[in-house]
Amino acid sequence: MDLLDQLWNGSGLAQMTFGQFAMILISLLLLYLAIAKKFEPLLLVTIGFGGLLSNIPGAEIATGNGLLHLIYEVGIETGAFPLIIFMGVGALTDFGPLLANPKTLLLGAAAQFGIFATLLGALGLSALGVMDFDLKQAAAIGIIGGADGPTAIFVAGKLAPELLGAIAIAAYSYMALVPIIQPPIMRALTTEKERGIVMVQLREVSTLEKIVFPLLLLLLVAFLLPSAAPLLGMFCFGNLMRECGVVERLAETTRTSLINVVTIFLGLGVGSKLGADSFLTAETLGILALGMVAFSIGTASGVLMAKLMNLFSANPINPLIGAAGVSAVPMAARVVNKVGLEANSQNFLLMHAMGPNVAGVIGSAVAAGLMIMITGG
Amino acid sequence: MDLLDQLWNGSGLAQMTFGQFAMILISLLLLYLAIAKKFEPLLLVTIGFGGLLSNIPGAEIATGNGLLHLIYEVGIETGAFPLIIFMGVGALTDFGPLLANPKTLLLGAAAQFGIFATLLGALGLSALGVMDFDLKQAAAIGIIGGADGPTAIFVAGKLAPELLGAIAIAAYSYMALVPIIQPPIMRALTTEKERGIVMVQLREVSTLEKIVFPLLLLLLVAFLLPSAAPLLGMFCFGNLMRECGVVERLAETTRTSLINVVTIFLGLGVGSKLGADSFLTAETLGILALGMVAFSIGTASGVLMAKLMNLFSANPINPLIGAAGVSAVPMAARVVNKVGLEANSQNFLLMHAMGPNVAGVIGSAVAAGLMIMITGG
Amino acid sequence: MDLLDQLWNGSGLAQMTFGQFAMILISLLLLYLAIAKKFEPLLLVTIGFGGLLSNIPGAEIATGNGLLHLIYEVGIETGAFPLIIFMGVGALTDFGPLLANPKTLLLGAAAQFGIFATLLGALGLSALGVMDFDLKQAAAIGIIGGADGPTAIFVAGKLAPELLGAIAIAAYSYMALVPIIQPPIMRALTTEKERGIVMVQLREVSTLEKIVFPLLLLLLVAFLLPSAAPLLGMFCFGNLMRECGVVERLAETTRTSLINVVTIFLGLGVGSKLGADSFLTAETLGILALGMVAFSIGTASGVLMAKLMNLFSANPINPLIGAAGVSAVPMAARVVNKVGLEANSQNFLLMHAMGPNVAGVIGSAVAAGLMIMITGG
Amino acid sequence: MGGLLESGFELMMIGMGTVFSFLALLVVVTQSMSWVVLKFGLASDPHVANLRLGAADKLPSTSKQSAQHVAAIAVALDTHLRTPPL
Amino acid sequence: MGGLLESGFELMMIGMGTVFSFLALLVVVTQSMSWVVLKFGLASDPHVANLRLGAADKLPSTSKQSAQHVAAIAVALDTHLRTPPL
Amino acid sequence: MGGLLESGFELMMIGMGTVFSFLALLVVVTQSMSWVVLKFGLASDPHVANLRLGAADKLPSTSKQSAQHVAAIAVALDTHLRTPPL
Ligand code: NA
Ligand code: NA
Ligand code: NA
Repeated sequence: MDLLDQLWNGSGLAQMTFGQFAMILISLLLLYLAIAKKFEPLLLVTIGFGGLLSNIPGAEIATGNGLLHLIYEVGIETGAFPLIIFMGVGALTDFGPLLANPKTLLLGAAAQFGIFATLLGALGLSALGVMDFDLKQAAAIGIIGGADGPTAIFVAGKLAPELLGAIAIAAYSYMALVPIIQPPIMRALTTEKERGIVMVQLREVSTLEKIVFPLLLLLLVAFLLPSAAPLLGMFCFGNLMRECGVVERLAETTRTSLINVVTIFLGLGVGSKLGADSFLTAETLGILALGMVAFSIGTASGVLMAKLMNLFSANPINPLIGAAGVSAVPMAARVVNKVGLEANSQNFLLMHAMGPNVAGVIGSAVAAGLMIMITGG
Repeated sequence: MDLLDQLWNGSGLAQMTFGQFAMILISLLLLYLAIAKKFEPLLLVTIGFGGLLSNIPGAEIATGNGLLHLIYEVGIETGAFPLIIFMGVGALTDFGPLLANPKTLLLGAAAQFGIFATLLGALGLSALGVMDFDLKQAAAIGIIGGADGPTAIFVAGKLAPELLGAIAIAAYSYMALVPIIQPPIMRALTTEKERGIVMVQLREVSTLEKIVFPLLLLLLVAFLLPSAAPLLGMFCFGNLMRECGVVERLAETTRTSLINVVTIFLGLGVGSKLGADSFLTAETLGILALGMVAFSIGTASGVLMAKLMNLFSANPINPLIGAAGVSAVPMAARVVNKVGLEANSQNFLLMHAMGPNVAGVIGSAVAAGLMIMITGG
Repeated sequence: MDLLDQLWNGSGLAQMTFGQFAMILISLLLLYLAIAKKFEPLLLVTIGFGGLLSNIPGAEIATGNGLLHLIYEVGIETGAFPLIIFMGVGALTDFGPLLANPKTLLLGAAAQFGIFATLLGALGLSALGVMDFDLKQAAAIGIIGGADGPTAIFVAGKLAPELLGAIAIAAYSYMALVPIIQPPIMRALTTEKERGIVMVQLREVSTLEKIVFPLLLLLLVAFLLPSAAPLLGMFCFGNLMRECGVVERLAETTRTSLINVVTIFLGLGVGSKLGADSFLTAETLGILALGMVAFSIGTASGVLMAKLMNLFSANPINPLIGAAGVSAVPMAARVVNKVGLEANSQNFLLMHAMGPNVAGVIGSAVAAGLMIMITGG
Repeated sequence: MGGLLESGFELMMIGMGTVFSFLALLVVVTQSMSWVVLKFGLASDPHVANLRLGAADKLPSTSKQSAQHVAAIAVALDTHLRTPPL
Repeated sequence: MGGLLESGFELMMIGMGTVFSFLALLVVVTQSMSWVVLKFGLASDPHVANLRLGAADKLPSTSKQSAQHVAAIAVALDTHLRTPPL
Repeated sequence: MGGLLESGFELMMIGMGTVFSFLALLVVVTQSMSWVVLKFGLASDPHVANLRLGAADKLPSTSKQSAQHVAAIAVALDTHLRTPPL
């Protein structure tokens, strides 16, 4: 019968490619890691499910007028969703620890070395003929080392949308793996005694300082590096709403309903880039490998910078907090706290690590702005 | 004076057609039923008010660049709003009762007979020359029998947008009338003794089962009926967010702010299809009549299926719960509970009816996917 | 080195114009007034920050595919955001005091004289050759006198988008200055004895009256002035959701998450019109001056109308409440309360002022509809 | 120039006339509505309250059912009622 | 006309067949899944609870740290945990 | 190939230079800001608190008004204040 034929031809069994089947397994793996292992669940549940939907043959959810493709066009291609998330993160971020000890900004700077080393690595692989990344693609891959999801997605959307799926997966996977990737590096580069350093308690920071800081940061961006203004502008806007005390209802919605809704759609939109055709390539393997390198170099750079600063600092700095400079907020700061407690069970580094942690967000946004300006995003 | 003329010519009194006047009365009636009689108020308040706005002459709210028309284009023509609502419903749905007694899925299958009988009825009326529905239109009308608003709107938007207003009104009106339509049919097809059957208590369902179920359902859809993937995919996504336990903040927003906002705009967008020109036609009467038939047949099929299953089942099934298979969540399950209590005042069927109730959602989404695939949506 | 050149050329220092620098200072001033002085913070924080972002040279946030420009196109050019805000305001408005004393609607009518006098003033300045406003622009400027932000933005978006930034800034600035602008006018036009008039307590208003009122208002609009239907329709819809009692979850979301999200984006979108090129013009000064005139005349008209009504009214009306007729909800009502307490420390006028206060919202929406219809928006 | 001022003046007259007429009519209509509501006792609190009784309140209540049963059903219903209709 | 009715009838047959087959298969698959979960004790409450243990729960707990310290860290963590990961 | 690597190396130099310069400048600017705030006592808690006083707090308070009145006005204001400005 005609209709039965049509039914069979329309079924997944008749249409599914091996690539789609593999991607369904990979998506299920992401969901497993997110749910059973708590790997960045807010993003990996949504991205993973988006990946599932995108690989259902014939459903056309991630192409044409399919919902996920529309979400991608509206929210990611325009850059709107990562920027709104950044606003929400701003409304969630407390700059207090950073303001109490501004020098930790330098740790956030050092950790960005992971970004540029990875960029160079990607170009090196291309020079060797192993991969074939151009400058824009290499820059987008490097930003994985920034350990900020929205920054990575924003940059990839501008510079290398064809790699967006792989870059997002790499970024969130390694952010989830921070508790596994970072500790060995941190231990290798420090002595037990250094890890046991107790830092002086942070001072109280006034409300006025917290209100002025996001404006100062934005003005500096405006005068020196305007290409970082979309990312850092929305971040500062969210933070100003949080701190200024007169728009609490807006700040509250920004850090709850709004960021939640956009996270759902961002995840689905990124998931729409997990189609077998574009994801199952050698480039993806290269990106995953390079991303791991980026995280490791960033961690090492942060720790080494802290040791360097310690040579000149009146108040001792525990070099572990340098590792938080990669960002991966708040996981990296928690890892610092944990490793610190191993060396000295009375040494709570969490608050001290929060400074470099948010500094890393600023640092990678600065690097992102620069990349976009120079490679012409 | 010129301006006075312009004022008069621009007034509603000068421009209103009889059709618009009639539609304003119908919209007010919908609002009355929603507010005073509690007929599906979440939808009938918003649709009714959208209908009011759409029939204000010269205001052009539901055409061109008018807000309601933009809402329609952005959210309904694309299918986005019904799909997001489905995600929200997923985040609200507890599959526990269904998992405790999976056989009740068959009741949700049987009740979909209302859909196909109505499709045949619509084509029959056309064959007789009473109406003039083509296959796509007949399929869209049939889905009213699925007793799921978002499914009906999604299918109508794909297959017969010109009938969307009438189909949505019919679907929600009959869902509201479930307490009136279903009981006589349920009583006619069962004996007092059957209605008094007490079912064995449902077992506890583990969290893991609840997490795996939406994934299983989606995989089955992917392999067998991809055309149902948009609807069931979003439904399963919402449910997974609900059950997986690691993205509670996303699930919470999905089932509150997000579903509420989209419900408001979905209602207004559907209301934009209540313009007199498109609504006041013979087709609308036909659709209303066919919708009633669909509900009745679906109810009867569910009850009869339950009686049939009882012949083979170890544990007795109260045939009333078959009526919940049409979906109309949660009203139909409540009606089952009420009719059951009439026969046996100690017989609480609510939980038992929730299985077929959500099975009906799955069943009509499957039917919808099939219709869209075969009639080429 | 090439890259260093590129870095310098891309910097704000190299690119910033004097106008942009001036606008950054103005934006910071708006933020200062909003945060330190509580001038309409919900709008001035968001608009001010939008202004900052829009004047960062080379960032292109407010042009082309920049986020703020996209927000402007999607939400303000279409009129969607002001209308959604109006829906939210409807969901926040209690018509009880107005229903208890409907005659205060006339105070809301009288205060709209500020709108039309300002329109005439704008045309007068053009006739004198001081400014160069056409009829549409003059109408848009006049609406500042309506003291309703969303109405002013909606009308400006339709009639004079090139003036939107200046009009919005003027509207919100003067709404913020209501406690400074209004009291002298109120005192000048009333005697101490008049200001001390104690009004009879308002009666309780039934739920049914509150449900029917928004529908009555909408029907009157539909029959008499359809061009006011978008604004008043959404306002009535929000209010019906609030009062009808059956869609509380929708009303709650409308007056919290939804209005908050849209307020943020409305503010940023308006801020995108604060680019130096379009804002730093003589027209802006003219608009600011005319806006002040509009507020003053509106206040005076309301007070005088109240005195006039007092000649015919059985129950005495405190003429101060006429000043609340400009709307500027809820600030103007609070100012009335404050000035009233100065004259009679036992005289709480707040509830009495809320009637004309919301009447002013209706009045200016009616005026807005008329303007749009006649000047062909 | 004069023409512009003139049409501005005309617009002012028509405008204020319209605003006043509209709101004056609204006064009358509102007062009439309230009169009807109060006259026919439609606003009596019990009635209004009734108007707000939802389906949930019409659930069966038989004298024999144990408190336990009632509690069980209440929990079930509560969970269930959170689901907005599809 | 007849053709339309005929294809409608065919669609009904195929449609009900598909719906029934699909849901019947779902019954089997679901029952199998539950059987596996229950058989292998995957649903034991401790296990399920374990499954839900977040990173926060794995934080170090040394016997020497004072209650004060624990409280301080708890407050800091709580504030911090509100930040969703970037 | 070599050209690509070279421009990558250049980008790395410029990039790390920019990131470090920018954040180092931010350190200086932030420390200066904090110094000014603390030096001129702008951060004193009363002041900061003042900064946050809203219009509502400036409402009249006369010694004669009865507690009842105050309560009534508080309720009214509270209801009213929920309305964000138009
Ligand atoms: Na970073
Ligand atoms: Na159904
Ligand atoms: Na007004």
